[in-house]
Amino acid sequence: MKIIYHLIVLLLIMNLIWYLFREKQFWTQVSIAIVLIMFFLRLFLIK
Amino acid sequence: MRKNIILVLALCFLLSPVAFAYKNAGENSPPFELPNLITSAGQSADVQMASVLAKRAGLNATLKKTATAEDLENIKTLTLVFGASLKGLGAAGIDVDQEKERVRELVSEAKKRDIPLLCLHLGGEARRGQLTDQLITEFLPFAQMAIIVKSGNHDGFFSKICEENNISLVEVEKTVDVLTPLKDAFK
Amino acid sequence: MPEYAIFLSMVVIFAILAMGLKLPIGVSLVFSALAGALLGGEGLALRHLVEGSFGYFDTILIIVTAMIFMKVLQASGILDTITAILLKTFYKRKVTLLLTVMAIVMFPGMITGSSTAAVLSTGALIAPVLIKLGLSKVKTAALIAMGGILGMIAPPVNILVMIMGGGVDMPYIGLTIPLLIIVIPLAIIISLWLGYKDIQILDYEQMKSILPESYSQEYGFRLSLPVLVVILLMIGQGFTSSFMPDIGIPAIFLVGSLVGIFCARPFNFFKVTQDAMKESMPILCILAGVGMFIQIMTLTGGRGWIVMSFLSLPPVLLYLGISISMPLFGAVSAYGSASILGVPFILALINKNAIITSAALSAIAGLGDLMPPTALAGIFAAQIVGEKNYFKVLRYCLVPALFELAMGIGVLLLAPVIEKII
Amino acid sequence: MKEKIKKHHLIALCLLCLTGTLCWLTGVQFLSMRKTDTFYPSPGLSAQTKLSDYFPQLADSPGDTAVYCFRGEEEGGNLLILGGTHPNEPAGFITAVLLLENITVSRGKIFIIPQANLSGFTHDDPFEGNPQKFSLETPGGRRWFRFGSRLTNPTHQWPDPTLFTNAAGQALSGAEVRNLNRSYPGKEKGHLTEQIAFGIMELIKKEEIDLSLDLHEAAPEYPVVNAIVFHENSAELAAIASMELQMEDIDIRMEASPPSLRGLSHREWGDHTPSMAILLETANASHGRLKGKPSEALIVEGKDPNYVKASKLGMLFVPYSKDGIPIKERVARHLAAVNALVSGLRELNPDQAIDIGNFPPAQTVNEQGIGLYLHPPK
Repeated sequence: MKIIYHLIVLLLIMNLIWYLFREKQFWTQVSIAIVLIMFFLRLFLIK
Repeated sequence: MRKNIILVLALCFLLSPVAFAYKNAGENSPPFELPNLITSAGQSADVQMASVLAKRAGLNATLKKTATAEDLENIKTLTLVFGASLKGLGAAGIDVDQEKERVRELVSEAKKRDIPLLCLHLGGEARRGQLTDQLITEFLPFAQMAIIVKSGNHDGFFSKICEENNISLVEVEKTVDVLTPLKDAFK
Repeated sequence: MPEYAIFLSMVVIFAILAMGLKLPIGVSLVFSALAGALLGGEGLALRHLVEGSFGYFDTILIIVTAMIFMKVLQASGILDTITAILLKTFYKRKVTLLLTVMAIVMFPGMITGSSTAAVLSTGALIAPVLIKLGLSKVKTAALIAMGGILGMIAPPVNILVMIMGGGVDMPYIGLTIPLLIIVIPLAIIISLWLGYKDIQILDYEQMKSILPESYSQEYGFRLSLPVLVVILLMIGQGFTSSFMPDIGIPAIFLVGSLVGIFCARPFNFFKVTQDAMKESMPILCILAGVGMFIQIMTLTGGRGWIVMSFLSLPPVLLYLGISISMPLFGAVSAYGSASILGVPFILALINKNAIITSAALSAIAGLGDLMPPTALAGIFAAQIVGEKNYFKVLRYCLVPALFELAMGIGVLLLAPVIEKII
Repeated sequence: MKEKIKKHHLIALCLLCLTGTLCWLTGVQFLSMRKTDTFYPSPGLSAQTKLSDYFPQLADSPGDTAVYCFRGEEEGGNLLILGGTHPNEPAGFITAVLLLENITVSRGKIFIIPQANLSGFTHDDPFEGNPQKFSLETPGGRRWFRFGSRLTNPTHQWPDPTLFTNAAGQALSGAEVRNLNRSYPGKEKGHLTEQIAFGIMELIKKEEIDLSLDLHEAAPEYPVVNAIVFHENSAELAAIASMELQMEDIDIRMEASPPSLRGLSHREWGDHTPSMAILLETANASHGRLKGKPSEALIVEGKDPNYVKASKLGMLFVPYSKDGIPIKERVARHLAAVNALVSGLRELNPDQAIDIGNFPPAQTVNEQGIGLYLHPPK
């Protein structure tokens, strides 16, 4: 089950990064970056 | 009304030697005989303590938290340990009303069979409260003797009932101190 | 600096950033949390900030995946088809329609204990129906938001009660009837209150003219598969636990979304996930920000100050305290409110039946999902009807919310009577 | 070919780098909690094993915790002491450490698991703002201990179900799936936490434990605090012990384990094994919802003005003054209770007597501090 959630997080991270680069509004980009921190830490099973 | 007064007087008359007996425990024989059935009124864990105390006092006692009239077969003393605990009631799978009804039947059966009643309250002030007080008010008047932890009587609740019904009341500091008066109360 | 001063500064800084400088709410929360940490003498407290945001990580996963599912339903034409079917069935029966709609919205909430899951799944399904029948967008959204909240409270799964029960050692047993006593009247009153006046009864021709395109001819039964799969998996949770762990709500929504790819009008899955990201980003960042805010609030002693302030109200004001603080604290999510305030309040009301008390408190805490800035139920309901300003939705939720509050307090006060009846 | 990099791409790149840096900075701190605590078992230790010796599936998992075994020469009773079921309840954990670093056993057997939920020691609960560790002064220097979470680390057990129905059939909110003391009797093929519970049940069965103790702490506003929670099979023992404690002027509440609340140690150990089952609770302010600023001092000294206020309002179930309830007092309580239970076991059943040497005296710990009985750090 853990592997499935790993994949879900990976899928969402790819989406988030893609979105981060497409987005033109600065503060929205900041929002994405804030959310990304959590996804990275969970992807590497740190937190 | 007159009937009541006569009843109370009769009760006082009947009980006075008992009370007297304890006060002069050294000289007269103690009021209670073995075997002893210990049960709870309110299902708090205090009944367990009473059982341990009885065991340490070397008394032949049976512990049955939810004893009924049938358990009084061959029993010479009924010990009622006051203390209501919702958790305990829950654990026994009964509600307050069922518990009251059970004790009511038990006490009246004991009276029928002339089995004397000894009441204990071991939890002190922490083990008072509405439910426990209801049980005490209803059943303590039938007792011959009550042994209680002092802090439970901080408002004179026990003293008042015991005085009115001429019950001998023994107060101790801590639960463990119940041991001596308990031992002395039995033949 | 005393703890309340730090807390108040955090609130003021948040207000300046969000309202004065018009920063996104999530970002404002992050910065006010950071300021709180500095003012409290904790330095940058990066560890605490990130740790706090993780308090909502599971919720964030649910929201993103639910949003993807909703977008899949839209893109594949399933949403239109279901709207068409519902319209054909209900166009001339007002009361039945409203009650059925309420039940449909509540259903996912009932089995997941989450208002978000309800609003974003079946809420999205029925919104177009109500709008086509003449209910305004904002009222539709209000109805869905309230349905989501009632679903969250309704049995069989009420996570709020479980959280409170966990704090006082009360098993989750015997709650069905108390919860139904609370929820059923509310569901009837609220759906009729919001919809009865505005919903039009149509004749067949009128109905025909507003009917969206249905794909049921083309794809038939297959169309219903994504929704069916999600509902079945939600109901089936726990059944599998004897041989494999549960898959959890996020995976359920993703499975439903993947099934959707093969069941109806073709669409670009990556575009759908990007849309979902875009629409959910504000709330994701808000949740991360709220998590940071609470953690710093706790770290600097503000949380303890708030809890103590409400608990030290004189007994006469206790019920007022409950009515105000529990929904208000829900601004950080209804679950947080149940845990932080619900447990102490149950203990304060310990001489009453804990089952009835917790059921009533859960109804009050549930309202927290209408409280800005998170306002999960309000925000998502606004989003599915396409309303930009969710405060307009909240305005229509006010009276229903007061009904619910009154119900909760009423049940608390009447707990001894209700106990006798059940 | 040469295309100008767009501004928002540049910003995105910068933000991505910043995100990476923040992940690294906080990640280092989060990972610092994976460093294990060092204990110094007393010379009386007979063997140090692991929970996986009783349930091999746990081997190499983050739940495989150390079991310290003290075997006496003479046959006697078998005792299990569990600390760290909830790693944010340090008195239970420290009591277990104190025992394993001091005692010798001449009769009977004692098994000590100081960190029952080892995974819970590797992270902190969000929203609680707790420190990651706390320290106790010993004559030879300061010793640090981890202060973890009530629940298993989500990176070790992921995801939580919506609803957790434990092996005993109790429905609980999803996060409780990571609560060791809701997971008994455990499940061979369940989540990690259920497997740990299963492993502990296996130990109790295989080692024929007569008495199992689970050491906890609770918030002062929680009704079951300063309490001895007993399974009905150990009611008499609990009564004996509580009277003994009363003689030492330690007030302790007797609480029967409710049969309807399933999945807890004091219920399932007693129901599923012949062992007597008891759980002990002390009052820890850093655990409560009313707590003020969380800090290392709050954990160790237990002073909190919010609780003084709450006590005046009659909201607490223990006496609480401005002096607080320090960890040395809480540990002393646990020590006294363990001692009373062991002597009660002897009274009830002389065959199950356990003779313990060098038992840290509760009164001395309370008066002079825990450090006196802790091995100094190396």
